Formats: sequence, structure tokens, C-alpha cells
Amino acid sequence: MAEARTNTEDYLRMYRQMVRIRTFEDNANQLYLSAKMPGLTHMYSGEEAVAVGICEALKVADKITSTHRGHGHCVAKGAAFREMFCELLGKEEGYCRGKGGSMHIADQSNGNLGANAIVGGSMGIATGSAFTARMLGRDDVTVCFFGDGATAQGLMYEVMNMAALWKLPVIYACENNGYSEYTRTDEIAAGSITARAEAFGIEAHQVDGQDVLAVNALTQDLVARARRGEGPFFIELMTYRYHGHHVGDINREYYRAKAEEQEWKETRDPITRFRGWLVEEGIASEDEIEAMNEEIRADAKAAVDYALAAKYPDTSEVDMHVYKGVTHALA
Amino acid sequence: MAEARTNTEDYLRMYRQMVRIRTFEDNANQLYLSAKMPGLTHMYSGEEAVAVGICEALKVADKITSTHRGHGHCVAKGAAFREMFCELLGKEEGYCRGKGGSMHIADQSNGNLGANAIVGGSMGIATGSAFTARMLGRDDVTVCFFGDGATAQGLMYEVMNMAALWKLPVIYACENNGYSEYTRTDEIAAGSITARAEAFGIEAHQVDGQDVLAVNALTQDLVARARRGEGPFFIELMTYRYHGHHVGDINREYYRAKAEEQEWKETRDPITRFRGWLVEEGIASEDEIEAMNEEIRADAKAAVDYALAAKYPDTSEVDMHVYKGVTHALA
Amino acid sequence: MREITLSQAVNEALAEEMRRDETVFIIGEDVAEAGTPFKVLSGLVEEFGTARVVDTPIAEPGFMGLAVGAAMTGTRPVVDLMFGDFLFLVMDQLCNQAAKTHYMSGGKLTVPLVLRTNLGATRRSAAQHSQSLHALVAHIPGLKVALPSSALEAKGLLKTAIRDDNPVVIFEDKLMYNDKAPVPEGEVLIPFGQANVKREGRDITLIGTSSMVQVCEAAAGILSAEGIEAEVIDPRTIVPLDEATLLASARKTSRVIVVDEGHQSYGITGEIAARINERAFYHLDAPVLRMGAMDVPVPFSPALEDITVPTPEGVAENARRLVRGEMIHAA
Amino acid sequence: MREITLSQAVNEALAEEMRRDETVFIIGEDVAEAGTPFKVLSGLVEEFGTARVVDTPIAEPGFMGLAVGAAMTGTRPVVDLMFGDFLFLVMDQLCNQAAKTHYMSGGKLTVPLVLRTNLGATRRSAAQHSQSLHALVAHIPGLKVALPSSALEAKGLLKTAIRDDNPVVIFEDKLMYNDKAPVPEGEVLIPFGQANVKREGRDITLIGTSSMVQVCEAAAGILSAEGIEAEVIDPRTIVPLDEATLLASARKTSRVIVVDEGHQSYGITGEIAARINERAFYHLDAPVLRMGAMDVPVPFSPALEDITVPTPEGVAENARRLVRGEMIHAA
Ligand SMILES: Cc1ncc(C[n+]2csc(CCOP(=O)(O)OP(=O)(O)O)c2C)c(N)n1
Ligand SMILES: Cc1ncc(C[n+]2csc(CCOP(=O)(O)OP(=O)(O)O)c2C)c(N)n1
Ligand SMILES: [Mg+2]
Ligand SMILES: [Mg+2]
Repeated sequence: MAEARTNTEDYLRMYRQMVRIRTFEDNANQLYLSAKMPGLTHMYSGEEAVAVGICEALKVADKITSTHRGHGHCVAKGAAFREMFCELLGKEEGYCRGKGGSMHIADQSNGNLGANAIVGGSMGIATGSAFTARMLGRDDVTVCFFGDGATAQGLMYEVMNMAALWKLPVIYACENNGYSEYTRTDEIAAGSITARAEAFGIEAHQVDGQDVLAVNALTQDLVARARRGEGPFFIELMTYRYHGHHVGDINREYYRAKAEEQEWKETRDPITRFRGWLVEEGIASEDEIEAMNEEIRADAKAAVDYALAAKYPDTSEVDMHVYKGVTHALA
Repeated sequence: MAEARTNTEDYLRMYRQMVRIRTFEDNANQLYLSAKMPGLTHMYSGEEAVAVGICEALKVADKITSTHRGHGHCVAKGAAFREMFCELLGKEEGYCRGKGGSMHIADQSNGNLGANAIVGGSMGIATGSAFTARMLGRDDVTVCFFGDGATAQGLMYEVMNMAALWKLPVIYACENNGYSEYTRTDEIAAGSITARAEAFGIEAHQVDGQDVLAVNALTQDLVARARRGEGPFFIELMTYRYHGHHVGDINREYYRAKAEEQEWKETRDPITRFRGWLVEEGIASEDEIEAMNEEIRADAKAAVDYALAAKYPDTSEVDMHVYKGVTHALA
Repeated sequence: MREITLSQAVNEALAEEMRRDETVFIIGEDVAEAGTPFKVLSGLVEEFGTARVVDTPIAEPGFMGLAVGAAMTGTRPVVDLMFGDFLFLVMDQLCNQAAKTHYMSGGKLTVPLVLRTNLGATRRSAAQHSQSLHALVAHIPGLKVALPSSALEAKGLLKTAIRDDNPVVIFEDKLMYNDKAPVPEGEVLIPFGQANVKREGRDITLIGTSSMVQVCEAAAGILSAEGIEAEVIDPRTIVPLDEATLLASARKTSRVIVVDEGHQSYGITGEIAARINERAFYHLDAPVLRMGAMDVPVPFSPALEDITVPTPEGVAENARRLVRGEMIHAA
Repeated sequence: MREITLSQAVNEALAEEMRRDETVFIIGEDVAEAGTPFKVLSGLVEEFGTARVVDTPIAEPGFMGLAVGAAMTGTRPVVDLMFGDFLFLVMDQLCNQAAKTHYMSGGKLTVPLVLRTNLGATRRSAAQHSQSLHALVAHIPGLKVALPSSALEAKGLLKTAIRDDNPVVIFEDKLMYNDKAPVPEGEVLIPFGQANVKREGRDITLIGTSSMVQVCEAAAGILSAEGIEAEVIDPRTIVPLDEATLLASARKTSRVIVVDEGHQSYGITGEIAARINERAFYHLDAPVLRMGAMDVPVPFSPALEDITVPTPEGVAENARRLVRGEMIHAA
């Protein structure tokens, strides 16, 4: 942490992005609780250092694939609040014109190939994206986000095998938040998650997912090496989700104790921790940080208001985009 | 090998079973070459010590699942030539009334749950069979045979995870014959096959698959432990197939050299090796062995003749056995 | 008669069958303590324990395969597939293995398993959590397919399915879990292949499946007020299909609409319409009409999603036009 | 005009498109040196190298998923799925991912990939290597489905598929690889959604797909000798379907038989028959008849397998009865 002062901008951007994610989720949660959001959604709060630590090590041209818990990845890779909230509300100006919603939000302009409602469903896609880079001689790297629960899906082993054989520039980023739905990870994952990657000859790391600087430093290194053709890599990021599995998962004491949640929030919150460090190192004052937080809150509120007032897609859109090149599939 | 003399019967049965497999395959090959067998088939010749070493460690009530290269497993688990040849020729008296053929031969009476034409397709079935044993409090063990190529199928990792979590009495037996179809194993398998099992917390062993006693000794031990609830286990058996991938795969020098085939046949043949040992140890004389071989050859010939003359199923059988309890599904 | 929800009906059916037959067990994701996200299985683990209400990792192909092997060896698994959309993940084990084993083994092996899953859109769950995929499995010989339309059917068909010696796929409508219907105390068994005439009528036949039975009944209500008497029929199982009842009604009313929530093209409405056209042709005053879900992936936006599925008004309007003798198409 | 085999036609189409567009690549099992077990791809790896003719491990879900991601990011994969029966393994990646991505992203992402696979029984390959599963994918919006019936279509449709910006599934009949047909030198492109009237006739319309076009033509030959002139139509693509051409013929001849090699129930014959009944009802002198493969798993025994698929004699016999005005069913 000796270089703190030279990277001021980077640090402040990381902080800002983490707060943007938290703020986005708080608003999304409110929208759900006030019955203004259709369907349900999965909150990323608590895991911000993972998405931000990783995405801040990527260029715009680098790709990510995301999950059902995908808002954090989307924000971290550069998406705008307005198009995101519009998407969550099923509005025409959403990133996917309201057709995808929370579980399918994608932002091609920033290299986000999309959230996925099939657990593990994007592992092939991420590997294929890395395949494209290699085949076309591009130097972009792809990061595949997925949860600890997704390590149970066989697809992961199939594509890790190919990625390893062909040295593809892909980084498998396992967000181990200790639970898949209502089940503890040790009840559904035998052995060791990193050893599984290593068995395919893939270099694997475990890192504290609540420490944005640690995540970022590791990722910077691996991304650089992947660009040079030394990939693939695997990272297990130890983290925690603050909310229920989905927004409606309120009474969850049967599977995890309130005290455990409390402890993570109080002692390991990635934002609080990083904020303390920024102040301590003299990178930002408390006032500057509060101002940043306030600005983000205002941004979010404006985006939510905009999205609430925005219009739904016209019903004629229903059979558009079924096929590229066919305006109305059912015409 | 000190106990050689005390296990004479076991040794002779192992030898006999290996020769029965080789003889079965030679006849099947001839049937194919003389256009008397419908479809095509995959020869087990060269790998006899694997099936026999393992199945001789099993009881009738123990289960196996088999593969597209399944004749060896079927014979080793106790099947009769006549019903097997009838099945290969699509005759009514076949194990499956001619409906399955070479790739689906099953012999429920001896605990063979069947060959499978989907590579890796039986891994779930084997694991489920072990699940039944545990749930119903039976002490049988299930062995899942599959090839090195099948280790690329994600299903394997999904079921190994469950078998490990639930300590199921299943043994995954990977017949590594160095090739999947026309491709060398190292081109399609990254890292280490045994390490993959170990990463799930499964004890894994590698063994010389051409040494029937080594295979048998290891399996005896693992089966006993699996019966006591110490499973699952994984074995990688290093072996070789003498013929092409399937009977029509004749010109195969583009993927493997004749010299390599020659070397395995001349220096590592499981039958020749074991025969030499039997004679050396004084367990059987050359004459006794020749007599045994001759008897098996005669058995096989009689079974082939019988099967060639046997009748096809009546066409009215075509819609029988679609549903249990419905005599004719299309009536 | 007492009224219970569809969810309770399923729960009762499982509890009763598990009490009656100790080889019956439940397997799937979060089926035990959590009782599934839909809470349909609440309380079962308390009565039957985790040995018979088995939580799995997120490995649908794996636990489906495991269930096939378990069923082949003496148990009766009831597989819980959280969303019907995940059928795509288990198709190999379901269609290549479970469906064909009895036939391929010439009747020697059986696979008595039940796959419980769901269908239905309009929950704002977007394209990967809203599909109605029963047509896919109905196309595969060896599987039976049930579509309960109320709590009564949910109980009676599920109990029949569990006792059936063949693989049965049963689709519950996830929007109906809280719908109540009269269900008698005591044994409720509904035989497969017997359609239910929900309402008699002389002018037109409305054939509906699953939740579309309600839609047809509502349409019949609308029509009745206008003097048009619609007969409403629920096939209850589409494999086997009770053709006789459907044909008898078609011959009586001379006009038929088939309503289903699967995509219309290459779905089940085509099959049912084709059979009626084929076998009641000379009795029909108009072509059999079909109303399925729109041939588009299910959109997230409420503004779009609601127009993709048949509604009572839509059915009534088509019925009116048929009865008035308007040719719907320029035929 | 020169005649080439269907196998050569596929090979030429791929070579031409790979020369034209360097983002096109082939991926699958044993596609490179081996050129697939059917030898359809022989020579391609020599011209295009292993970077564009990519041998994979036996991991169908994995390489299908990889292809989806590759297609989303700038390449045009042609996936080789060795047997159509393995579709069950790739359904999730094909139907939940590839088919829906364009729609879910509101038109922003595209998945221009081709899945080449096969169909067809009577090769004595038994139930897991003989299926014709095109109905399953035809039911999923977002996919296009082509069924070439000769070398000409195999070339022209494949080239069109590769240039299409959507996922296309193309089924070759594995029994037709050595069948020759005239194929002009130079560019051959056959647009999707244009049926081909193979033979004109006034008395009855025979609609056949894939190899069943030959069966219909042979039936037409038989009928012609008896004075019955059959019109034979090949839809060439079932999604999109050229309804106009089918309806025009139905209205002209007033009698229709639809012949297909998929299982009859809940397959494609139902859809096509239903559409014709619906839209040509008042022109029909008899119900549209359907002839699919028997609703049984494909049996191995030659004595059984041959009776499961439609034959020219069977088609001719049904045609005769329709023309004679015999009601086939007691309608
Ligand atoms: C194939 C599939 N199976 C099951 C589900 C239901 N489901 C959604 S999220 C989830 C848990 C995922 O756990 P994990 O991968 O650890 O991610 P987390 O939710 O903890 O971020 C499950 C089971 C699904 N969406 N897809
Ligand atoms: C799912 C699936 N993919 C591909 C095939 C075609 N196929 C049959 S055998 C085989 C090779 C299997 O290799 P391995 O598992 O090593 O077994 P071996 O043939 O060497 O005994 C392949 C690719 C298949 N039958 N099933
Ligand atoms: Mg998790
Ligand atoms: Mg092998």
C-alpha cells in the first residue's frame, strides 16, 4: 500500500463504484418493497469489492459474463443508472428495451455480455468470448463471474478443460458468498473449489473478496498474464451477501443466523473498510467522501424517478428481436 | 504374489474370463467382417484385465454400468455367450430381445445395468444405484466403467460431488486406453484425471490395467471399504485397445502408429502375461491352459451358430416395452 | 368438501405416497428445510428426514441421472426440478436414458420415476424462468406427461404418477400454487389417459391444458351469457391422450379450439388439432383452431408479457367467430 | 451438371464460406484430422488449420456454450454435433442461451451460429443414435431449422445458414451422405422459407422433409403408374415455414399427406397438418394425413427397425385411399 498517493484517482473511482453499486441495490430493494418493480431480484450488496476490484482491472474492450445477481457486475463494468433502472422496470429505454429485466441485464457497449438466469449458464459463453479473442488475434480478456453454487454445474468442468488445453484468456471468478439459495456451501461442495481448477492445470487463487485492493491487485496481475497468453486463471473470492437470496427471502434464520450477518456487516464491510483506509491514507477527507456519497444518492434518485416515469415498450415490440433481420417475427 | 497357491480357483477363473472376453470379441469381429452383424461395434480386446480384475472382486448383487465398449464388462460380470450373441444379432433370445444390440446390452440378472451409447451417460445411473443401496440399507457396491474420453463430460463432476458429499458406495473406474475415438488423451484432457477426483475429496488410484492381479487386489480393497461406507473411490486403469475405435476403423495410422499397437500387444498383453505367470507359479500347465482356451473357443462357436440360426423378434414386438404395463403402446 | 391449495395438494400426495411406500424419496435443490422456493414441500423433511428428502447441489443433469439409476435399482425417486426451463439441462438423462431403458432392455429394466416441474408465464420472470416446455417431452416415446389443472388433479395425478412403473413428467402451473379447489379427504387417484369434461356444452368444444382450463372455463362463462354453450375439456394427461373423449365432443359440437400455454408452433396444439381433424373431419363445421403462447421468448416487461398468452377474452372471441361461421383464415 | 455427394456438398459449402469469411470456424469432436466419423469434413483442416477446425473433448454442452459466446463476440461458429441424439445434451445452451440472447438483449447481442447435426434411422444404431429430433428445436422461438433433402439443399442451405445472423440448426440425413445429386459449380445459396415443389401433380400433395422427400418421390412414381398424379413438396426449412406454397398446393389438390422421420406424436407433422387444416379447410376433400416415425424408441433389431419409418409403399397406399375417397379413420 506504499503507492497509495500515486493512484489517487484509481482509488477514488473504486470507492465511487462500490458506493454506486450499494446505492443502486438500496434503490432496487425499495422499488421491490414498494411493489413498483415487476418480478423479483437478487441483491449484490456486501459483495461490491469483488465486482469493482475485478472490473477496475479491465478495459472497456474486455468482456464479462454475469449472473442472476448481476447488478453489481453491470455497474462495475461501466453501466449507467438510468438504463439500468429502466430495464429493471421493463421500460423501453432499458438496456434491453425491457425484454431482459434484472436477470438478463446486459450492456454490450461496456463489454458486459449479460446476466444469466441459468446458474452456471454463462461459463461456456465466457470461454467462447475468450476463444474469439484468441482466434481473431485480439488482446481482450474475459472474466466469468459465478457463485459457489454454480461450481456444482458440470458445464464448468467441460469449459475449464478446453480453456486449459487451448490457453484461453479467460478468468473464472467464483464469488463464494457461503450460500447457494438457502443452503450452506459446505453442504453442496465436496473437497476444494480451487483444487478443482488446479486439477485441470489451471492456476487458482483464493482472495479476500471484501478487500477491494487485494482483489484488484491480484486481478491486474492475472489479466496482464492472460493477455500475454498465460491463461486461463481461477479466482475464488470469499465474500458475503447481506440480503436474502432474493428480495423476498426475508425469514432466513432457518439457514443462517442473524449474528453471522451482523458480523460480516460490522467487521468486514468492503465499503466501510476501504473508506477508512482512504481517510487514513489521506486520499480523501470524510467530507469529500460524504459529498461523493450524496452525489451518487442524488444520481440514483434521479434515475429511479426517470425510470418510473418512462414508457413501456409498445406492444408491437413483442415480436421484434426474435430474429435478427426480421422486423416482426409473427407478421 | 505369495498367496498364489491358495487362490488357484480364483486365478483360473480370472484367466478363463479374460480369454472368454477375447474370444467373444474375435467372434464378434468376424461376424462384422462377414457382414452377418447389423450395425457396428466397439471391441474390448486388450482391456480384459480391467473388466475381469474389477468384476472378480464383485458379488452378483453388486452392480456395474457399462459403455459403448461394453462386451467385456458384460462377460466379466457373468453373462452367457448365447444371449449375448443373440443380442448382437438382433435376435429375440438376446438379453434385450434384440432391441438394444451391442451398445445397449444389459444383463440385469448379474447386476449389469447396461451398456450406454452416450459417452458418460451412465455416470448418473451408477451413482443412483449406489444411492439406492444406501437408502435401502443394502450392502451392494456399484462400479461405473467409463473411458478417458468420458472424463470430459460435466456429468461426471456433478455426480462425483454428490457421491462424495453423501459417501455413496460407488467406484468410478476410468479405463484410460489412451484414446477417445481418433484422438490422443493428452489432446483432450488437461491436468490430471486422478487429481480431478481428489479435488472432490475422493480417494483416487492409478493402476496398471494390464495386470489383472494388481487390478483385482486394489478393487478388492476398495470394494470392501465402500461396503463399509468409506466410499466413493476413483480408479484410473492404464490400458489399451487393440482394434480400431469401432470395427470399421481400419486405417488408423493418422492417429496412432502400428508400432505402438504392436508394442502393447507384444509386451503388455494381459492374457499372455497372466498365462505366463500361471505356468510359472505352477498353477496351471500349458496343456491345461490350451484345453481351457479350446473349450472356450468351442463354446463361442456353438453360441454364434445358435445365434445365427435363432429367430428375430416378431414384428408385433415393435411397440412392446415402450411402457411397463402397456402390452402394445400403439394398439 | 374441504378446499385446499394446489401447493397443499402436492404436499399431501407426496406425504401419503411416502408413508405408503418407503422406497419413495424426493430429490432436488432446496427441497428439505427450505421446502423449495415455492414452499410446496414444507414439512416433509420434518416427517421423512433428510435421507428421503434430499437436498442436492445445483446439478440438474447430475441428480436427474442419479434418479434414473436409483429408479432402475429399486427406489421411486420424485425429482424436483425448480423451474420447467431447466428441463433443457436434464433432457439427456430424461430422454436418452430414462425414457428408453425399459425398451432398450427388452422390458427387463424399469425406471419408475417422477419428474415434478412447472410451467407458466406472466410472473415477470423473463425468458429463462417462464417457459411451458411440455411439448418437448410429449414427443419422446417412453415418457408419460401429466398437466394438472387444479388442486384435485395435482394430487390425483401425482399419486398415480408415483405408482406408475414408468418415467412420468408432471408440470404444475407455478401461478396456481395458491389456488384452492375442493379435494376430498382420503385416497385420491386419477388414472392417466382419462380426460375430464369440466363443463358440458353443445356449440363448441374448448380443449385446455393446465392453467388454460381455467381460461377456457372463463371463456365459456362469457360465451354462455351470450347464448353460446361451450364444452370445456381437460385432457389431464397428454401422454397418454384420451382421444376418444376429445373426438366424441368434437363430433358433437362440430367446432373446436385447443388452448395451451406452450409456444404454439410445433407444440401440443398442433398434435391435438391434427388428430381431431383427422378423425372427426366429416363432423367439423370449421377447422380446429389453436391458441398457444406466442412464438417469442417470454419478454420481461409486463407490457409485453401479458399479451403472449391466451386469455378468456381471446378464446371467447375466436369461439364466437367459429360459431358465427366466420372463416378465421381465408381458407 | 456435375453430380456430387451430399457429403461433398457439405464439405464444399464449409470450405467456400471459410474462404469468404475468416470469422467462420468449425468446432466439434474429431472434426480435424479424422474429418468426423462420417468423413464429411475431410481435407478442411489441411486447408484451414487447427485454429479454425477445432477438435474438442467429448463435451457437447461445453463446446456448444463456447460457440454461443464466440458467436456473441464476433465469430461465426459451425458446431459439429456428431449425432442428432446428442441434441439432448446441448439443449440448455442452444435453447436457453443461443435462441433467446438476441431477444433478451433487446436486439443488441446476436448469436450467428450454425449447429450441424443429423437425423435418420435404419442404420442399426439403436435408440440413442437414430433419432430425428428436429421437432424439439422447431418449437423454440429464436432458432431457425433447416432439413436438406439432397446434396443441392445441403450445400445451399448450409451456406445460407452460415451467413444468417441467427442460430440455425441444420439436420443432415446420415444415410444420405453418399447420395449424389446435381449441384452447379459456383455459388449456391438457397434462401430460408422457400419450399421446393419437387414434382407437380393435381391429385394429391405429398409434403416430405429430409430423406422423406425421396420417399414421397418414390411414392409419386408408384402412384403415377396408376394414374394418380402426386405433387411433392419439400419445405426445406421448417422454421421459417413456407406456408404459402404448402397451402396453394393443398387448395389445388384437396388432399395432403405430411411425411417426416421424427416421431409422429407431438412432432412436426401435427403442426403442418394443423396449419393446412386451419387455412385450407374448405378446399380439403379429406383430412390431412400424417406419417411420422412410430412412437417407439428406435429398436436395434433390423426386423423391427425397418417397420418404424415411413416407406414409399406405405405413403402410396395411404395416398390411394385418400384419392379413392376412403375415410381412413371412422371420422
Ligand atoms: C440451472 C439452475 N438451477 C437452479 C436455479 C435456481 N437458482 C437461482 S440462484 C441459485 C443459487 C445460486 O447460488 P450461487 O451460485 O452460489 O450464487 P449466489 O446466489 O450465492 O450469488 C439457484 C439454485 C437456476 N437459476 N438455474
Ligand atoms: C455424448 C457422446 N458424444 C460422443 C459420442 C461418440 N463417441 C462414441 S465413443 C467415443 C469415444 C469415447 O472415448 P473413451 O471414453 O475414451 O472410450 P473408449 O472408446 O476409448 O473406450 C465418442 C466420441 C457418444 N457416443 N456420446
Ligand atoms: Mg453463493
Ligand atoms: Mg478411451
